[in-house]
Amino acid sequence: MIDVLYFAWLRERIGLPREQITTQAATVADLVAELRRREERYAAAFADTSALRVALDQTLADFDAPLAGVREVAFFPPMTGG
Amino acid sequence: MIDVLYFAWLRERIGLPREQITTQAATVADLVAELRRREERYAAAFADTSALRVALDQTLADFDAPLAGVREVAFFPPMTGG
Amino acid sequence: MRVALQAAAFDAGAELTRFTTRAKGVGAIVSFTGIVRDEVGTLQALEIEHYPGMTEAAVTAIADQAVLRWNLAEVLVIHRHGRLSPGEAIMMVATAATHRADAFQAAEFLMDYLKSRAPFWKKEITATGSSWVAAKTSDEAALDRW
Amino acid sequence: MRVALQAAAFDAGAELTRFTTRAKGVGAIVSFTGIVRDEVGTLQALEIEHYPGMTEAAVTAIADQAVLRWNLAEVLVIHRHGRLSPGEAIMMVATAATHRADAFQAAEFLMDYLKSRAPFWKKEITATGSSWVAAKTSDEAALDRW
Repeated sequence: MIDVLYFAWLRERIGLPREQITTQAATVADLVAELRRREERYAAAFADTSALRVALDQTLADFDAPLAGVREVAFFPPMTGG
Repeated sequence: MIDVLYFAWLRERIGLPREQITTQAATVADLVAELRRREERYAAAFADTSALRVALDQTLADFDAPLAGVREVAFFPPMTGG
Repeated sequence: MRVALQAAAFDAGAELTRFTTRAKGVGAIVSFTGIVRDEVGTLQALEIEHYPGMTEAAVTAIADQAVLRWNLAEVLVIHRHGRLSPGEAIMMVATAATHRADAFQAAEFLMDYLKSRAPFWKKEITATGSSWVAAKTSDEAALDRW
Repeated sequence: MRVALQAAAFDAGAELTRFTTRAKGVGAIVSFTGIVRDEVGTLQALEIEHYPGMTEAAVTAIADQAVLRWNLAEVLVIHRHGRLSPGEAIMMVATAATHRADAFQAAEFLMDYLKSRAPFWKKEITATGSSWVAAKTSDEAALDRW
């Protein structure tokens, strides 16, 4: 069981800020592929992952990073702080 | 007749902040040569003009600048503001 | 070091005074204040979303890096989230060092990293709708200089 | 633009507040404060000599140049002269712009030029004597980047 969080327009497009997912996905990319297959709103939100960022347990990571031991995955667009 | 001003250690070495000088010097360098000949304290103060700066009528200038029309000449060490 | 993530407004001048008092013995203090700007005259508010938990860790890590890379006596980062009006301060950084080059460079480094590596997202609210601010490629490119 | 050459002390935080109020509509404000630093623990005072008349013209010319080169909405330069104690603010610059790069670069430009092109001279007073601060070659070299 993994917590999956969405922020900014990704949160709005998917329609929820977080959910718990039971997955066998080995990497972030595998998880994204799984989400895309779920429903059209996920497929649309994750259509272009080059426009997205991911954090594993609150640390920025790459889409090919392994999910073993990870408890929280967050997806979001590039940050616009400052 | 020209006003000649001295600042910082140059003022202290020469022993006065300003004086009026009647001179035929054509350039700043000529004026410096004239001052050096005056007295030992001037010769010492102006020994190394590469360590000095000059302003003509309150604008930074070079030592080969002409003095024609100039009313105020100021000599000082490199600035240390800020 | 002081890192503050808050919904509440702050007064950059008062913060600079407090920071200066804390940074004893330094010669140079640089501050940066980012302000909500109404570019086209239609902005009603800026909504800043963040990632509670990660935000504080990410901002602190960025400030730690600045302290490691430059000779800093003190660092301050304040960043707001929630709803802001045009003219309000969004965020502020301040750096204190013996020499001005360290203070300036560290402040610019902090800004560049806060822009693109701290989990904040801005949404502009106008009378006719709202839209997420897109990240600028120039902001991403700014990281290359460090 | 505000250029102030004064013997009186000033409060950098209060000045930043006033500056921010004046700089309406900008997105980025950078401030720099220079403080009298007691490097070896023996400094009693710093005496700053200046060239009345030329000082104001030179500082204003430097500020004018900054406004010409960068997209600035407001500029502030305060520089003190006379006798200062360790810990007191010597001078301050502030810049306000739409974008942070302009505000940062203009502030660094102002500092580099004020250091080496404005007619101020610093003398350090200790219990055992006094000595004029020598100009640093690094300060002169800093002008090359502009």
